[in-house]
Parts: sequence; structure tokens; C-alpha cells
Amino acid sequence: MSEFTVSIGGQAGEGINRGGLLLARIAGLLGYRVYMYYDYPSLIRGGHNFATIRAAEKDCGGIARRPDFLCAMDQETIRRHTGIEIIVYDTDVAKAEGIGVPASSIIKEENASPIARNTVIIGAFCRAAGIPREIMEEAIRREFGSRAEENIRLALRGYHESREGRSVEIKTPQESPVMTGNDAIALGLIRGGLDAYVSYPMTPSSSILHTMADLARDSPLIVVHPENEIAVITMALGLSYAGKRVAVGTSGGGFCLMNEGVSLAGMAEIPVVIVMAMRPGPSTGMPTYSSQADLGFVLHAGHGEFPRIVIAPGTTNEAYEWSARAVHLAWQFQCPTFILSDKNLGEHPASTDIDPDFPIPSPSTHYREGIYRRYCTTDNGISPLRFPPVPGNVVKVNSYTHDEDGITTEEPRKAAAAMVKLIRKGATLDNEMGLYGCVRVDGISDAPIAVICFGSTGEACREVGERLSLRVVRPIVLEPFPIMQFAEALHEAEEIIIVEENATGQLASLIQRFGYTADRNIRSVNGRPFTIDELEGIIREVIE
Amino acid sequence: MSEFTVSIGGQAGEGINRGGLLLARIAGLLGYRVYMYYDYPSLIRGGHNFATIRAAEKDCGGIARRPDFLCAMDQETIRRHTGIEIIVYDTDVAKAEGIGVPASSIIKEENASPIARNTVIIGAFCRAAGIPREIMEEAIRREFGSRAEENIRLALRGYHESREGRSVEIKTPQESPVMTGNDAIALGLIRGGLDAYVSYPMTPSSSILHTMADLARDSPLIVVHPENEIAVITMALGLSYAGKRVAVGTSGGGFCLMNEGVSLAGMAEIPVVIVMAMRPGPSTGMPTYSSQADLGFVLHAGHGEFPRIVIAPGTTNEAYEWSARAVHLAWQFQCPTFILSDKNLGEHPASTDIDPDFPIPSPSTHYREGIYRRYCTTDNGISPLRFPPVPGNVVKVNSYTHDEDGITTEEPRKAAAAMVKLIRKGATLDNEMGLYGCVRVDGISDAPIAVICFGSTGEACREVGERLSLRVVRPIVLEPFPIMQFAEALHEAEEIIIVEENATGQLASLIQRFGYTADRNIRSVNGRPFTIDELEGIIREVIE
Amino acid sequence: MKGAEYISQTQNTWCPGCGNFTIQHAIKSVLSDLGIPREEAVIVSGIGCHAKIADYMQTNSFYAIHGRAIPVATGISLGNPDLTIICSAGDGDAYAEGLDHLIFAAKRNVDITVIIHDNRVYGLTTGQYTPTSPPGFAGKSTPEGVKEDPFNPLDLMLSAGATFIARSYSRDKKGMEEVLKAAIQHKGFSFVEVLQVCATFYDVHTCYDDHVYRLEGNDPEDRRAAEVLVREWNYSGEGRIPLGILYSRDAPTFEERILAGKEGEIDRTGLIQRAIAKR
Amino acid sequence: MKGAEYISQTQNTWCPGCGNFTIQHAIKSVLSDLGIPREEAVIVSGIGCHAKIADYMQTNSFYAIHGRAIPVATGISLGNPDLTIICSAGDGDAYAEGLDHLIFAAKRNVDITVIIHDNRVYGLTTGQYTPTSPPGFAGKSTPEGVKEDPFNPLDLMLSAGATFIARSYSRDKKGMEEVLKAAIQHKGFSFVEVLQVCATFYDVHTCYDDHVYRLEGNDPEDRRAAEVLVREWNYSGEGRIPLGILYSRDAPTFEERILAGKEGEIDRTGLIQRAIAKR
Ligand SMILES: Cc1ncc(C[n+]2csc(CCOP(=O)(O)OP(=O)(O)O)c2C)c(N)n1
Ligand SMILES: Cc1ncc(C[n+]2csc(CCOP(=O)(O)OP(=O)(O)O)c2C)c(N)n1
Ligand code: SF4
Ligand code: SF4
Ligand SMILES: [Mg+2]
Ligand SMILES: [Mg+2]
Repeated sequence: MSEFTVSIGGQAGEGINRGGLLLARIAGLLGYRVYMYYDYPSLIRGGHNFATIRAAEKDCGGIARRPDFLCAMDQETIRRHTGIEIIVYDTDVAKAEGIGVPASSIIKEENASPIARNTVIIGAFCRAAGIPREIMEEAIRREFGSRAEENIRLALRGYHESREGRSVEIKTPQESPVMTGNDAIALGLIRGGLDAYVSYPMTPSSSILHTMADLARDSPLIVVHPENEIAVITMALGLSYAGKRVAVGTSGGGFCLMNEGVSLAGMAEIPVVIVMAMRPGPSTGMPTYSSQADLGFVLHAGHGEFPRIVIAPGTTNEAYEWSARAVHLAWQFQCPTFILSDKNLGEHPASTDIDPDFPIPSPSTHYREGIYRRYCTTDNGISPLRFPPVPGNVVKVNSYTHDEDGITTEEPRKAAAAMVKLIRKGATLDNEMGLYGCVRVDGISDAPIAVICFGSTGEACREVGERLSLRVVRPIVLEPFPIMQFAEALHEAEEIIIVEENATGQLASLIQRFGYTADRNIRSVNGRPFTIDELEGIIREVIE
Repeated sequence: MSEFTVSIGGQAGEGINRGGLLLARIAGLLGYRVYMYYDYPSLIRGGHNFATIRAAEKDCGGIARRPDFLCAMDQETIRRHTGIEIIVYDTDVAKAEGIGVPASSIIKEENASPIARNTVIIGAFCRAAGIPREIMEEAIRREFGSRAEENIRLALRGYHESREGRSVEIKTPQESPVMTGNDAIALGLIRGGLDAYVSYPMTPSSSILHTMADLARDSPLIVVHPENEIAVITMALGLSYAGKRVAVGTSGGGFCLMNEGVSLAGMAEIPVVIVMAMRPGPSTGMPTYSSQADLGFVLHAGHGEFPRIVIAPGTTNEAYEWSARAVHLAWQFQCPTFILSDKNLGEHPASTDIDPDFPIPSPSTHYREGIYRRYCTTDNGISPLRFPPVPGNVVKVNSYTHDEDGITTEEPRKAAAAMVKLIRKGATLDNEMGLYGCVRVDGISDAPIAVICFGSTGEACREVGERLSLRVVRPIVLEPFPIMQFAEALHEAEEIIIVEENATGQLASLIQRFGYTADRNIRSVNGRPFTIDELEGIIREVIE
Repeated sequence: MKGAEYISQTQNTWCPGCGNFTIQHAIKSVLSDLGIPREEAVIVSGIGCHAKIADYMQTNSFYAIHGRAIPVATGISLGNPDLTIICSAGDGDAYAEGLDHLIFAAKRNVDITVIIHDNRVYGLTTGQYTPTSPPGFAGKSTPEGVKEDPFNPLDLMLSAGATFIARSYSRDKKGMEEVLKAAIQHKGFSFVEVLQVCATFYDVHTCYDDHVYRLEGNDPEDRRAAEVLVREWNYSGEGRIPLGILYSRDAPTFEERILAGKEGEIDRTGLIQRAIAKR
Repeated sequence: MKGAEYISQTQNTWCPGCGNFTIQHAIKSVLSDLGIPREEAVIVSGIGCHAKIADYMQTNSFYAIHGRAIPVATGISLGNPDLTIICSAGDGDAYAEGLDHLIFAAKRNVDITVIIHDNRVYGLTTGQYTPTSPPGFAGKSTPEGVKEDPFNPLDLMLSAGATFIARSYSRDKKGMEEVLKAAIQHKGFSFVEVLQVCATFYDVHTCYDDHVYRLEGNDPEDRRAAEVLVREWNYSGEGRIPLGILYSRDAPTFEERILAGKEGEIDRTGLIQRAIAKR
């Protein structure tokens, strides 16, 4: 097997995520590129969780097909996941045709914590998949650190009680970290120059907060979790005004509460990066599942009109690099800058190669000395950004329509000038984005059929595109919409298929504004990502 | 003069608005249809306020040209408003070429309150414009009620100190009330079945709250002004759940805070009417001026996807009738329903004929008895709406993705079904809107050049359309977009000019989604309405 | 109605040992005892573990959004004051995200019962500090310990004008039932803080077991005494933790004040005609 | 710097007789007296009449949005704790729209000075009731009188943990200057409630003139005494109204606690490498 997929399933609280991560580590040490999909309902104990780890030759961001192996922690897992070749399960709690080990008894005998049962099962899986013991042990050592020895003992018990099933290929070991999109966003923001992160927990953005809080332990990074999202965004704007580079993170409901702050940032030209992680709505919706239904909202959020940047990375690497750039761009253009992510990108670990020294341009600042006017008129609409104290000067920012000094005005001519300044800044921004590769093309770049998608749907589309020889066009930057690059990417395309995870076709509606109409729309609203086979089937159907 | 315009100007706190209303009453009693534009900065005392009253033969919703008369309370008014034929002013505080009266001295002599100085000046104006004393007196009686006699005395002093200037025509008296768009919205909501109004003050929506609070004095109407806009919308949803027909009102910043509640209303299918009165943004912007820059925001507000209705009335009559319909539609379709208004519609009084018995269909309810399931599946996506207590049943509403009983679900099939139900309801709504005249056509309905606009810009466009023999197409309903009616209205149009009061062309962008591209865009961002002459000039330029 | 009839068929997903079970069953018993049929009771909840009670109770329910259960409940109560409205809110919900609404409900004396499932942690989002977490609490957002001290919600409620203030504990079902019964019967705003043990993220039941005591013979109308009782334990450090009704007084409710004279139907045509006449 | 240098050239549009003038000039004098140059002072304001002070002061300023001055000020203070941050908020602003932030700033002991321009009315929106309007106040949204009683913001602040609580009056400039000087010098959260007369919508200066008195010889560290003083007047009815510093205590600030050990530059590459190594 040059590629394999293994799932692990059980109840919340049984360590399914951790088990999945361990499996991902094992696959990584075997020399595979890995991607893990993690499915869990919004509860703390019970229910049914599962993780599906795909081990492939090349980078991937989607799960391809029915797994080859299943690690079942309970009967429910066996009931739900059918048609799988090799099932490894706990004979103490479940019945199945497959490779059973008495995991619960082993835990009892070893006097271990019940949560460690996953290790026993994974040990059994390693034997079944012909994975060398040393690799298993090394993976456990890395995953569990100080608690490694105990876990190795448990895994070996599982290993010995198991038997061989079907062997996976062993490749050249490599050392890429397996990290989630949220990890990559956190690290990217730090790379981009972040000084502070402010956030109120909300799935699927919370793990950025947790990672940031962890990283802040021994660094000057400031991390604050305030009383609610309104405080988050306004506190962030205060930090930004005082000279800190700051980001916030949230999901739909929390983002609603930030809208007024976004509009303030737009008017007062206070830079801030906003990570907006989508999940299915409306309202509370399905907190632990994924969606792409907030694109239109983010493009229009906040009252009034002002330049904004909306970036939707589609891979973990892109999440890192574009988050770093987002910080730069936000401070360069002094406007709210969005990382539009979702659960599928944010919470799923994948093999990643990120450059800790990824280069970021330093922002240009024109102000030298003399009188400082926060909103002074310039050709490109960008006024020099300074932070108090500016010797001999005051820095006045204002949510009202204001003059160059930041003083409120209601005079029609000055009001129009203030708006013209914002619009001009938007035009400068639009130009500057031409320097970046804002549209990614995968598959066959001159194929007549083009699949258009954005964000986390991109990886599944890419793989299907490769399989079916289609062109796959994915704008990474959605605002300002990179129409030149997009038009070029679609040059001579004859048929357009739009794939997106929402009900009303928000990407379709966006590109329609630029004169591109979809011939076919593929949409999904159940919160689960398209699997690659499923998407392949649907696309095959529409193109035939 | 078969039509005339008079302005009154002075400082905030000098009764400019009241003076304007008195002038409007006078013009009304003279047999004119009147419209008053009121311009004031965001302050309580001082500054410069003015009201411009247009008295015309037919209904109008815009000011046409330089006024014929100016009532100046101070020198600043004379300085700012130039080129006016007849200026009536207070010789005690200003110098001008015109008709001066010692208004301040008169006030002192009469021992009257300084705020009554406007009455003296208006008395002087009446003489100057050849307006019969009896009409002036009758207008004062109606405007001032118990304080009429004192004001008549003051007006007569002004009248006697004045002289004739240029006489306006006296028409057949009529009895149409002069009311603002906000008044009309309030009365329309009540006509539509409103039981409760919840609002936090925010210009230019506040006067709806004030009118409602006043009307609630001797009626079962419930009016609540809670701690903030988040409480407003959630309290409203509580009232709605309990069986009350409820509306809320706000402007951009407050609406930002309501977004989460809007999304909740969408998911839980709780009806509510939201009056969203636009002013220039972003952020605090210019609170007392007007704008049409929140269209895109309102169309996309709230995370996730759900049916919504967005109605933008363009005249006071439309404000009344569509507000009444809005209540009906919101409860019929159980979704957030917006009245998208602005300062120019909401705060400017105009002669209005509204039918206190304007008919509203009664909502159909299919639930009879037996088991009640709040979200039961139906062909048209509409589940019967009942309010607790429902004998023998419970009514469960839920912000999570839910099943027919209102119980949380994360099961992919049920989740998709819940979304399909919402989308189906949207389709039913779309159909139903075909029964209403959602698109208004003025001017020459088959002219090759079509001006497209929405909301309060409509009246100025209509007049210019009539003058220049253009077709004027104005969608009153913007969501669900009435594409059939709109297409019909644009049948064989050869050139499209879009007029809107924003910077980025939000209406243009909306119709672009339906394949209509503007040939010319006319936009404005200074917070002031297009005057008719100004707009005529611009349109002439682009069509020549 | 029997207690069991108030419990829905929905699969319960609270962790074993979770204090929410006690609250759910106490509500059920009290509704049954008070003879309030399920169609006349409404559970309004925010979002969080606690909030799942909306699904689990076979009563009317409004499963609202994080932090906003209280204004929703206020609206329901204004819309139909005959309903028995119980608002189940979390500590993250009511003390952080939506604290203002809690204070205003107390200020207005809204006639609802608010139960705070105070587990002193964000349960559903897997363990961050809340405004009542003890100093130094190391949650996922504060791995080095929280950098602010808790406030005392009972103290805030007293200052805000609450007319009924009580505390219960999720391992004292009987005491909780007594408190809830009184709370539901109290005319006006009833605030019930429950020390609800979170078995997974902040299990301090042994500490509570050691420190709680049931109030006996206190006069809840004695405001001065209430002030002392309320501050006996400050959510940080040690101190005896009084359970029971700490404070109670009579006052007109918001509903009474707002709805006075509002019986009957609106004469719409008349109202509009009168308004027109004034214009 | 001389006092006048703190006043900007912007045309002032407060009504004649408005109490905001006193606050503006007291701030100016105190900044001058304390030798805080204007480039090191930041005025943060919400929206309302009071908030125009941001335009009128020739200092740094962040003219924010209604109700959110306090979290903005908190952010600025965390970003640069060396700045002197004065937050001018209205009673609508800080007691209604954004009450939660006020309570959290007190809870955290954020090192800012919050001045509430409490005119007990929404001035800029032309006269609606606020949370401190007296019972029965007939504003534009409550023509028949407000249907709820005011709360006592000082009492709430004490419960929330504020470390400095004072009250001033806009017709006592000298007293106000003393209070403001102490407030700015206080390390931690300083809450200054100003009874600011609104000349246009709620002019109760004669009533205040009759009832206010300056505190003398009270020990601000005596919490029990503070409780009594704070409740001497409850924003409804009569009662003597104490002016001055009602309460003050020492405590570590939020900035000290959050920023401890955070000096120096972030080693970005190192941080990222370490994170990668753990994955
Ligand atoms: C506006 C918003 N912000 C954040 C969240 C994410 N969220 C869901 S529950 C919760 C915390 C719940 O804590 P608590 O109220 O204490 O309830 P518990 O789970 O402890 O019962 C949060 C932050 C949300 N749903 N909505
Ligand atoms: C979110 C939001 N809601 C409402 C408003 C409208 N608004 C502006 S000022 C104000 C009230 C101000 O009252 P207060 O804070 O007491 O200030 P004052 O004018 O009395 O100084 C309101 C409601 C707003 N700007 N933003
Ligand atoms: S996490 Fe805590 S509060 Fe939530 S269900 Fe489990 S024990 Fe209960
Ligand atoms: S309305 Fe009141 S608070 Fe506002 S400026 Fe005038 S007097 Fe001052
Ligand atoms: Mg909790
Ligand atoms: Mg005020």
C-alpha cells in the first residue's frame, strides 16, 4: 500500500483526538505526508468521535476514501463505520470481525488510566498494519514526553495481543511537523510581527487562543481573554493605537459582536487582524463542524464603506504564510484584515513545512518630523501611522467623520474628502495586491473545465482536478478581489464549476459581480467536508 | 408662483425644526403638497440648522432648487444661504438686504420665551409672501395647541412689522397631514399588527421610539427602551416567542450589535421586524446626515444563511404601507424582516395620505390540534407558528441546528434537512413576493434610458425622470430580489444609470448579481440628499 | 404532572458526575410540586453545558445564544407574564459575555428565576477561566494562572437591587429544591447561584463539601445581615460558604410597572387616526 | 505645560451652562499641575455630549464608540502602560450600553482613570432616561415616567472590586481637581463619578447645590465606612450627597500582572522553532 487511511473512533473523553495524533505521528515517521480529519459533536463526554488519518505520498488536505483500518474503542464505532477491511477493537466492550484485543482488561491489569486505552488499541493496530515496533515507540515518545514509558508499555501489550493484517509500505522517514491550520495561523501571525492576541473562546477558533497562551508563557507576547467579543475587538484596537500589532480570533456569533469594532477600525484606520473561523450557522448551528457560509457576511460586515482585506488560506502552509502577510498588510494599509478560515482548515492536522524565517517586508513610514496629522492627505490615501507618544505632537483617532487632524467634521466638503481618502487607500491596496500570488491554479492550468473554490475546499478540489484533468482555480485573496489574476487563471475556460460548502452560493455570487457565471454549482450544507471520492463522483456527474 | 420654497435657518436650540413644521403647515393650508428637508449637525445648542420647505402642486420627496424665501434667525444663515430673492430676518441680530423685523426686541417686549422668536420671523414671512393672516393663525393654532394664542400674538407682531415681497399662489385648501417617514413607519407597523416596539435611541431611528412611546401612553402597545441593542433584539425575540408582534429600530452601529440576534431569528425562525435607518458611516460617521451605504451589510448581516426580507420604501406613503406589510410578512414567513430606511426618508416631513384601515391579510395557520412540532417539515418550508402555552404541547425553539421538535442535532442528514427547510421557505417567500408590486416604475415607462435607484433617492430621481423623460426603476423590495418584476421594468432599456448615496455602488453590485450592469454610476458621499436640480444636471451630463 | 414527565427523550450528554443533573432534577421536582404544567413553564438558556437543559426538559424552551438568555427571558415575561420562566445560564454566559443583562434584570426586578450553573469554568469550550474562577486558575487561555481576581456575583446582585438572592450546591439536591421553590414563587427577580460541580474541568466538590453550610434562622429581609452573609465567602481562598436564601424583599415587578393599564386589544385604526390628527 | 495648551482649537458646541466645561477644565488643570505633557496623556471617550471632550482636548485621543471607551482604554494601557489614560464616559455609555466593561475594568484593576460624566440623561440623543435617572423620569422614550429604579453606580463599583471610588460635582471645580489629581495618581482603577449638570435636558443643579457636601476626615481605606458613604444617597429621593474620595486601596494592577516578565523583543524565529519542535 503506497497510501493508507486509518480511522479511530469512540466516545468523547476517550482520547480519540490524541489517538489520531499518535497515528498521524506514526504515519509521519513511516515517511508519509499525513492529514487528519477529526469529527466530534459538541459535548465533553460520550457521543461518537472519530479521527481519520490519511497517509499519502504527497501533501493532502482531504480524506480520500473509506479507511483501510479502523481502531474501534466501542461498538458504536463499528456500527457506524462499515465496509472497512481491518478492524482493530477492544474485545472487552465490542464484538466484530477483525483483530480483537482485550484493551480494557489490559488497562486494568496495568493499573493505567482508562484514557490510555487508545494506546493499547493503537499498539494493536501497529502490529496489524505491519508497522515496526521501533517506529511506534518513537512516535509515542514524541507524543507523550514524560508519560511515554507507560504508554509504550501499554502499546506493546496491544501489539503482542494483536496479529498481522495488511502491511503498509515503509517509506523514507522525514521530519515534517504535523500541525493544524490554527497552529499555522498562530505561528504565521507571530512571524508577521504580532505583539498581542486577544480572543474569547469560540469553536473552531479557540485553539489559536490556547496555542497563543501557551506560546506567551516565556515570551513578551501578550495574550488576553476578556469578558466578551466586544471587549476583544475594542481592546485590540486600543492595543493597536498604542503601537502593538494585534490580532483577534472568533467564529460567526462572536464575529457578529465585533462588527461595530470592525467598522470603527475602518473609519479610524486602526490596523487589526481578525481570524474568522467558520462553522455551520445560522446562530449556534453546529459548533464543531465546518462551513463556508460566512463569506458574504465577512465581505460586508460592519456598517459603512471602508477598505478591508479578506484572505482565505486553503492549506496549512498557506495559513502560515498568509497570516504572516496579513499582519504586514493590515499595518501597511491600516485597515481590518481578515483570515477567513473554517473548522476543516483550522482543526485538522497535516504535515507541514513552514519556514520559521519566512520573510515579511517592513512597512514603509513616511512621517519624519514636524507636525503630525494622523489623517493627513496623501496621494495614495495612506497617512503615516504613528503611536503615542509622538514628541511634540498628539495622535487623535476618531470614529466620527473627521478632518486630517482627526477632529470631527460634518462639513459636506470635508466629509466627502474623508471618504475619498478611504476609497483612494482602497485603490492603492488593490494595486499592491497585484504583487502577490492571490489566485492559485492547480490541476491542468489550461483545461477547458475550471473548478472554482476557496479556502479549505481547495485541497479536495485539487486532488479531484488532478484525477480528472481539470483546471482548479482558487482565489486566496477574496477582497480586494484579484480580478486580473482571476481572469488570467480562467483564460479560455469553457465551463465553470463552483464548489463551496454553503447553501446559497456565496462564492458564485461574488464572482458574478465580476461577470463570471457558474455553469454548475456544487454545494454542501451538512457540516462535513467533501471527501475526495464523493466530490469526484459529483463532478464526474456534472461534467458528463 | 405655483410652487415655492422657503428655508428657515438659525442655531440649534432656536426652534428651526419647529419653525419649519409651522411653515409646512402653512403651505399645507394654502393647498400645497409639502416636503421639508431638515439639516442639523450633531449638537444640542449652537451650530447651524436649517429647514427647507418645498410647497408644490404634487407630492414630492426632494428639494428642488434654491429657495424663494429665507427666514434668517442669525447672520450665519444669511452668510450661508446666498442668492435668495426674499430674506426675512431679525434686525436685532443680523444685517441683510431684505425684510427686517426687530424680532428679538419684540420677544422682549412681549415677555416671551426666546425660543418663540421663530414665530415672529414666520409672521413676517407670511406678510412677505402674501399669505392671508387667517391661514397663518389657523396653522399656529394647529401647531401649538394650548400655546397658540401667545404665538399668534407674536406672529402678528412680526406680520405687522413686515411688508409684502412676492406673493405665493393660494390653492384649494386640503387636509393632508404632514408627517415624517419615521412617523409613517411607526403607524404602518401598528397598522400591520404590532404589539410591541423595543429600541435603544440612535439617530436617525430615535423618533420612531419617541413616537411609539407617545402612542403607547393610552394603548396596550408595549414600548421598551432597554440597556443596549443586544438586549433590544434578544428581548424582542423573547416577546415574539411569547406571541407578541414586535419590531425594533436602530442605525448602523446599533445594528452591528444586533447581528447575532438576527442570525438567531433566522435559525430559530422567530419573526421580528427591524427598522434599520442609515446614516453616513463607517462607525459613528455623521449621525444627523443621510446615506445609503448599508445595503450590502443588511443583505448579508448575521452569520450563516437564512431567508430574510429587505424592504426599502422611498416615500412616506410607501413607508406606511410597506411597514404594515412587513409585519404581516415577518409573521407569515417567520424570518427577520427589514425596513431599510435612512435619515432623508425618516426625518423629513411630507404631505401624506395614509389609510388608517390599510388592509393586511391575516396570516394562515395550518396547525389545528394534536402534537405540535415547532419545526415540522412542510411542502413550503413554513411550519405552523404557535406560542406557549399550546395545550398539551411544548414549544421548543433553538439556536442550534435542530430537528423538527426543536432538539439540537449534529447528524449530517438532519442538519442538511434543516438547511433545506430554510431554503425551501426562502423559495416560498420568493414566490409570494410576486403578489406585491415590488418594483416601482416612474417617468416614461418605456424610455430607452433607465435610472435605477432605491429608497429615499427615488423621489429626486422620479422628478428628474419626469423632467428628462427617462424611465425610473426602483425596487422597493431588495431581498428576495424581485428579479421578474425588475426585468420586466427594464424591458428593452438601452442604457442604465444607477443613482445611489454611497461610494462603492452597492445597488449596482446587487443588480450585477442578476446580470445587469450599469452604464453610468452616480454616487454621493457627503451625507446630503441630491437636490433635484443638481441631480438633473449630473444626469443630463451623463446622457449627453 | 409527575416529575418524569418534565424530562424529555433527548439523549443526555452531560459527563458522569456533572452537577447539571442535580439542577435538572431539582427543577423537575419543583415544577411538579408546584403543579406547574410543562406547557406553562419555559426554560430559557444560553449556550454552554448548562444550556443543554433546554433540550433535556420536556417544557417549553428557548435555547438562545451565549450570554443572552436573560434579555430573552425578559421579553418572554413581558409578552406573557403568566408563564413560569426559568432562565438557566452559565457563569461564562451571565457573568462574562452578558453580565450587563443580569444586572439590568436585577435592577428592573423582572419576574423571572435565573439559575446560574456556576461551575467556575467554561465547560463546553473545554476549560477556560470565568469571572468566578479562583485567583491563579490555570485554564487553557491562562496556562500561567488567571491574572485577575474573581468577583462575587451575589455581592453584585445585592448592589444591583436584586429582590431575591440565594445560593445552592449541586450536591445538595434537597436544599436546592427548597431554594428553587421559593425562587419560583418569589414575585420579581430571583437570583439563584448554584455551585455546580464540573466533573471534568474543575472538580472541587471535596472543597465545597468541606465548606458549605445551610443557612438556618437567618432573616432574609435583613439587608445588613445579607451583606455580611454574601461576603462570607468571596470566591477566592477559604471561608464558610452559606447555602440557602440570603436575601429577599418585596418590590413591584417590571412586568407590573410596564403592563399596568395595558389590558385589551389595541384600537389600531383609532390610534392611527389620532396620530394623524396631531400631524 | 500651561493649562491652556491642553485645549484644542476645535469649536466647542456644548450648551451654555453645561457641566462638561468644568470637567474639561479640571482635567486640563490637573494635567498641567501634574506635569504630564499632552503627548503622554490620552483621552478615550465614548459617544455622547461628554465624548466631545476628545476633540476639545489638545492631547492624544481615541474618540471611540458608544459604550466602549473602557475596553479601548484597557487596550491602550496594556499596550503602553506609561501613558496617562483618562477615559471620559457618559452614564448612557458606561452604565447602559457598556456596563459590563466598567465592571470588568474594576475587577481587573486596570490602571486607568474613568470619569463618568453622569448627567443622568442621554444628552446627545436629546433626552432619554439612563440607569441613574430618578424614578419616574419622563424622557422621550418614557413619557409616562421610567418604569425602573436607578442603580447606584458607586455601590456596584465597590462590589466589583474597584480600588478607587470618588464622586465630584460639575459646580465644584476645586473639589473636582483634587479628586482627579488623586485619581490619576492612584495606581490601578480609579472611578470618578461626576454629577454633571445637563443644562438642557436635566438641570437639577439647585437640587444638587442643596444636597452635596464635601467629605472631610473620612478614611478612604475603611471599606465599611465606604459602604455607608456610598449608600448615603441612592440616586432616587433625597439624601445628602457626599463628594470626594469615598474609597481607596492598594492592589496590583492588571498591567503589572499581565506584563510581568514581558520586557524585551519577541524572538520570533525561536518561538516558531520551538512550537514546531513540539508538533
Ligand atoms: C458569542 C459567543 N461567543 C462564544 C461562544 C462559545 N461558547 C460556547 S459555550 C461558551 C462558554 C460556556 O461557559 P459557561 O457559560 O460557563 O457554560 P458551561 O459550559 O460551563 O456550562 C462559549 C464561550 C458562543 N457560543 N457565542
Ligand atoms: C451602538 C450605539 N447605540 C446608540 C448610539 C446613539 N447614541 C449616541 S450618544 C448616545 C447616548 C449618550 O448618552 P450618554 O452616554 O449619557 O452621554 P451624554 O450625551 O449624556 O453625555 C446614544 C444612545 C450610538 N452612537 N451607538
Ligand atoms: S464538562 Fe463539566 S459542566 Fe460540562 S457536562 Fe462535563 S462535567 Fe458537566
Ligand atoms: S445637552 Fe446637556 S450634556 Fe449635552 S451639551 Fe447640552 S447641557 Fe451639556
Ligand atoms: Mg461554566
Ligand atoms: Mg448622559
